[in-house]
Amino acid sequence: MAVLTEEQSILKDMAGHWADEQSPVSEFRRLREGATGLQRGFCAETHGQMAGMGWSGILVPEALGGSAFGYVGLGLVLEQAARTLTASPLMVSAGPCVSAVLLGGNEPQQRQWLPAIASGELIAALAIDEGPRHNPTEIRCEAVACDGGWRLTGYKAFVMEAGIADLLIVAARTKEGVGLFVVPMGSAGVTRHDRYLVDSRNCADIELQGVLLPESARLAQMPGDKLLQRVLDRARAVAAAEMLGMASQAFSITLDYLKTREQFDEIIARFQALQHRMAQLYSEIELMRSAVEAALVALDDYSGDADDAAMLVSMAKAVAGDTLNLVTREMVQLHGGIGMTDEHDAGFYLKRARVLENAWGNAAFHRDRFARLSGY
Amino acid sequence: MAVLTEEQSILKDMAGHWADEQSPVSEFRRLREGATGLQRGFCAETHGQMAGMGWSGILVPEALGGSAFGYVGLGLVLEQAARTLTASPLMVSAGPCVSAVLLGGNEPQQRQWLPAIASGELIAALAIDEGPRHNPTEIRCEAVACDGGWRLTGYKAFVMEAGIADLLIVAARTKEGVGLFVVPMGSAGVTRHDRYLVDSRNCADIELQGVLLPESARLAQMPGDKLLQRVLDRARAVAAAEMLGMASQAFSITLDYLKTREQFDEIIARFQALQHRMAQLYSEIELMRSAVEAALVALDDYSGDADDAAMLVSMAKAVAGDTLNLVTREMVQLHGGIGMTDEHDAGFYLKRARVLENAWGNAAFHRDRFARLSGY
Amino acid sequence: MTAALDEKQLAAEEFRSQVRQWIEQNFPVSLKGKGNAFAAIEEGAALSPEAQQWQVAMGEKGWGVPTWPAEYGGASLNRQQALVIEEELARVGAYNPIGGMGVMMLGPTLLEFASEKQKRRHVPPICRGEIRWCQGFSEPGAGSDLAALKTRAEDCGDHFLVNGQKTWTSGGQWSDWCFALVRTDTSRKHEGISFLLIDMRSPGVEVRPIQLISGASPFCETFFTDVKVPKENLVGELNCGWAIGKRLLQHERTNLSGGSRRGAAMPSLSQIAKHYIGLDEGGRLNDVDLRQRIIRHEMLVKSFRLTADRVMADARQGGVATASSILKNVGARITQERAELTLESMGMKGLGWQGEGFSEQELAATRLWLWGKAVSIYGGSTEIQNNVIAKRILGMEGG
Amino acid sequence: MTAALDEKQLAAEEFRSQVRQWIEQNFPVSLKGKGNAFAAIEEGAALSPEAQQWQVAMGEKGWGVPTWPAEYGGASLNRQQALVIEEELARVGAYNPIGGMGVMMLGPTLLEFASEKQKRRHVPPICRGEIRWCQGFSEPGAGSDLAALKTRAEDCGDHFLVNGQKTWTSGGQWSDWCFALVRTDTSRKHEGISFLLIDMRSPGVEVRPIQLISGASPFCETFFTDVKVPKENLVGELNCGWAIGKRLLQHERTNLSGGSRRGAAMPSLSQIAKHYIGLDEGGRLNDVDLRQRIIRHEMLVKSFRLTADRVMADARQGGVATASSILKNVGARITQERAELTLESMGMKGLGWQGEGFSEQELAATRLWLWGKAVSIYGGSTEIQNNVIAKRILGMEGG
Repeated sequence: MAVLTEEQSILKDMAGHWADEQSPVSEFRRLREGATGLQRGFCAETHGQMAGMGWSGILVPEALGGSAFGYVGLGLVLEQAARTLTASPLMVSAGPCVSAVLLGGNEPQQRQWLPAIASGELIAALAIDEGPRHNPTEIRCEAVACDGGWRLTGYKAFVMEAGIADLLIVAARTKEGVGLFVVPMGSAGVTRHDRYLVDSRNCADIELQGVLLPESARLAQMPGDKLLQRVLDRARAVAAAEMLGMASQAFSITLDYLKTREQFDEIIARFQALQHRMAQLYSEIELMRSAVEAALVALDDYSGDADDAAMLVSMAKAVAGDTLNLVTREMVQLHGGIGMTDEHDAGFYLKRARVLENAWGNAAFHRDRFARLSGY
Repeated sequence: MAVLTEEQSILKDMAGHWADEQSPVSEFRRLREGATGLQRGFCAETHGQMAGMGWSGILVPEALGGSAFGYVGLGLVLEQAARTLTASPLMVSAGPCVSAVLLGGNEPQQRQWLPAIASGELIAALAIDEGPRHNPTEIRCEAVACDGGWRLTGYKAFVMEAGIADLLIVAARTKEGVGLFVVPMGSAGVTRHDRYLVDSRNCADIELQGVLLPESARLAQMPGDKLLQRVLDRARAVAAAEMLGMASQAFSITLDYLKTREQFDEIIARFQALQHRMAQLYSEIELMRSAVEAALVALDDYSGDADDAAMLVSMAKAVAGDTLNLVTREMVQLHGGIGMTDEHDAGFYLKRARVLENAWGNAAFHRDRFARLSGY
Repeated sequence: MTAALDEKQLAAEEFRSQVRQWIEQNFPVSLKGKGNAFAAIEEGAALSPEAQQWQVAMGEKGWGVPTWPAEYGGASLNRQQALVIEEELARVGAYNPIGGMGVMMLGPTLLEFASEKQKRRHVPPICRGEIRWCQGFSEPGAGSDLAALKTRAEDCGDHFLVNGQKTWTSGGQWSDWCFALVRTDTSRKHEGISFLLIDMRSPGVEVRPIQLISGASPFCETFFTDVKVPKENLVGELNCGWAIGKRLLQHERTNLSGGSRRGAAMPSLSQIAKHYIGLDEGGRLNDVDLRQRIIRHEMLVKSFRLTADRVMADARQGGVATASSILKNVGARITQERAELTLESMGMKGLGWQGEGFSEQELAATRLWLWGKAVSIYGGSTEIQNNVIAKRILGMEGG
Repeated sequence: MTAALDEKQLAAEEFRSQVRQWIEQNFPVSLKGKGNAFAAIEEGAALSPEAQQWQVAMGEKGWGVPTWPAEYGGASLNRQQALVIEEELARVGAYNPIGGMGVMMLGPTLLEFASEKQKRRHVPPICRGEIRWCQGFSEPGAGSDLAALKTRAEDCGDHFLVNGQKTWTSGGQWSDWCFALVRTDTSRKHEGISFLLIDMRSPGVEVRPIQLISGASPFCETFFTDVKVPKENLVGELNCGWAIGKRLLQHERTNLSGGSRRGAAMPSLSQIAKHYIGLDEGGRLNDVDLRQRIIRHEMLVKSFRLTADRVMADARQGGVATASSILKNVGARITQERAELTLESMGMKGLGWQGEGFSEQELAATRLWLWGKAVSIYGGSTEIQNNVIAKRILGMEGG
């Protein structure tokens, strides 16, 4: 982080200590053996602790029960928590779901939802995509106006944390474009289908069969597609922060291993070919850090020049995707056989990495978007 | 080369010995200081020697004064000659220009041109592109039928060996598509403009201002575009053979240097980071060799399944381009400072490499073509 | 000469039709299309009666290892004939049921180094697919640096007493025998190693499967505690096992590189990508970034196959065997690149672990992706192969 | 606190308007837009009268090196103020005429290590751009392994007698002075090196330009034959020159990495590519393969600039100086990648050597491409920087 304010430094240290002490990777391993089905990859206690420290309300204004630390603040916490693969829904609930209500909700809507999300009482999930590949320009889920309210019909696929969410932010096509709707999970017509992904985290598909919602369910303060794009950019930047935490930790673990493993009567960290690979990897992670931090800063500074922030976000997600992909591959390779075993943590980083790489657009998607925004 | 026939082995050895003895890189260096303008990069004596050994007629049938050794044979000779950067027009004259007359010419046309090209008496050049980037689908040079003959008007850019060519094979648009025409350099209306490229080899632009040609100038045995594509593929495969010779020689020179250069009281070939880079480079060159040889074999076996040969050629040119690019960059880098000096040969390989990479489609062009031919 | 050629051709055609006929008579149609790459990973499962029958038939014919000497259970055929068998099997969707480490590694090694008695005892069951062999080379402290192995084999007169721990014993839990490198002299490194055949049912052998990140457990840790191994199970001279082991690893590398034929039946990467992504109006894959990387990959695959063919042709003429290091590395790179690109094409569908919502192929893709991370590690890691290339082929000594 | 802030802001605005006014009054308009990167390579040319005048004006003001102490010819300004000057110069297309090795490398080193007398003598002319310095470090046998240098400086009482050969002396042919590393003790490697200032007009100094592959000759071989150098020209203690030299190289690396500002005026790579290639109907560059590589490159450039800013901000707070190795390597990679991609965009037009048919920019692109191959070699090659990163930052000792 370029230069942190004192408050940010404290936040970061706190999150780092907490992750090391309360949420080491062994916690995730334990969780993986435990909760199944729609509860998979969720630990109420961990969630409670994180909410207790105010992290579920980092984006929420103080007046609504949050701490208003902004995207840089949220990024710091999630980066630290992701270092140890903390399984927490905050990446979506406290991130883009809060953003959606903040950017698209009027005052009553904000008062209705944000305090409960900030306290951790409600968990929200973001339901945009309808297939295995990110494609926000092809939303087929439909919202039809009826009786002073809305009727939603459609299918949402691979919704992270949807199994344990109380609330969904759903993208649906209206006559005017694509709108975002707040859908309580208990609404009639909502069905969940468990998705067991390689990262053993929480994920589900959502079926919406004529779900009836009041007019107040619609977040309409910003015109349709625009709101969707803004919310997605926030989802991407926050995911990139988690990816940064994972990449730097995967690198550290690998570096430590190289310094202890002996072959040919020598610590293998002494082999020049490995030294040069690690040096390059280190440089890549430094570049990744700069890209991710710049995106978070741009979102905090956001004042209308949306394309500029959008470009930085696409760059961050693309660079984060490529770098994390490389780091996790090298992590397994440089560990050799032990890295292939389930007993070792390397596999966890590898598996979770690919899910985050895919979330809300992979590197290829964001390279294309970056170029389009640049006019080529 | 997979398995050579005895004749091919002899041809290869002969070319290799000749290049080492009669045409070492120092000959090219000497030539660079000498001939200028339209004569740049041409040595009549070298050309005479090569023609004397029958290499200008390798593709030509025996009945017409050639040796009919095919593309594999021509590739073997040019690979060896290119190892030492022999400046010779045979890559175009004895390659695709002969192909054009062979594939597109009727018997009288073949008798008219091939014996003279085979003997080295006539040098031919291939004039297809009209701008700095390969673009065979946009030929604007026009051929209009008139008085039982043709009238050509247009501009051809960066025609290799055109400065010293006696004959041009020109692609021009007719009513039926794109045709190939044999244009003697002395024809009225033909003007040459010298192009001084980084490789110090022969190159010129050609202006065609209402050049009048007899009907017999048109190579019409194969319909227009098809002939052009076939001829281009032969130009590409033969260029790839030269690139193969350059890459393997650049690699050898570098390997030898690493085995003699000392730093930190050690032969730098002993540094593991360099060892691994050289190992990878070596593997890349092996793959390149397979790709190039397969394309040449496919052209010799050519029996109608043109797409298959076309795919192998595009693959060869793409792989050759990428590999030679990498090898020449590594050549300079691994030589360190000395590789940056004009006194050293590394720069020659680097400069010539980029010209050949660009010739008749760079790697990007051929990747695209390969995929289109594969249906994606 | 033309006459001789014609005769040769006639004989070849005759041979092909015999093979075709035999396969038609013996291959159970129900097995058509079985025996893919993934099944090879999970070898634990018992054979169906049809599969059993097919194995016996091929074993009796010696066609599982057609080029091996007939006296030891092969068919003494030449390479061209072996290729004909391969082609005819592929033609009807049949597979070669004789495989495993015995065929790929131990058999050729025994034929080269073992005594007549050892060959007669151990090679025929390999040819019939009756005995499963596993490899006891790696140890926790001896991976890339294999010669650092510590498992002791103490000379006790008529037998060796083996103590120690091996790891990455492939298929240890379902193997009958193990070929192992053991230490018979602690005073020297490479020159203190012997090559020993160990019956896995001997008292004191204990096997613990290792669970991999892919969820499968194709490898084991194997513990030897006072295991008695008869002296007759020593292959080659005492303390001369290193050379035998190295030679065996060369066979492993050649096999691991995937050769040129395997996987020909798999859909191409571009087909998979087209299925999941579709084409744009211009006829290009609707993800140009991925498309360009797929093109590079498909060119790499094609160049690799051509190179493998070239190496094989060279080898027939006595060319460099060290090319196996290049093939091993490029083969590993291709396997892993293909898996990553497949996953990327499938999006979230390529990341399923189990349960509904994923096709069998999709779930298999995920597992293969994870499993594939091993191919650049086992059989001599990519790093080790690079050392070999640099030192043995390029002569960059030292380091 | 708010009041203090306001006051600070007022002072800053006042400063900016003074700077702006002074530049307007002193910068010759005819020089607008001059002083680009390529000119810096060919420093041999004589200055025009306007350029001379501008140099004198900036030199007197001390604004060429605004943060250096005023007593030695700088302006004792802080970084914010220096940035203001930079910005105001850029605003009107003016350049900083004070540069070269004296400013980039020797000045900071002298300020840190030299005696008061040496500083008073050598720093002010650097600030005024009066003296051109060259670097005498590398030797034919001492490139990456710089400490292997052999040029002897023999102690002869009141002077050293210097004998030996340096190479890669940048701008040796048009330099007035040379800062050199010389051997003053042959019995030890690093501890036998001293840092010496040598007047290039001394008898016995001979300079031979080295022609590079780009055609330019910005470097020389420099031969020293019985050159007398007064003892007062020794910087630091005898045999303690290695630490000084290393420190100087750190300044070099930081400068060579290109920093975040330079090159901002150059057209972006995507603009160049658009000019030569155009867009397709979908609005994408009409060469998707190249497009995807350009995107990666532009992201790399942006990430690099952000990283350079971050490192600078860190450094202000006393962060790691070793980051310079990362910046040096990534900066070199960017320079070379940009040059290659520029050439590829231009097709054959990017491969012109001279003569008609090429624009000035096209010919410059070719030369810059060739010249750029040096940036990963000089100032500590990429390989050496990787060693530094691995050992000093990552603690992977040994090897």
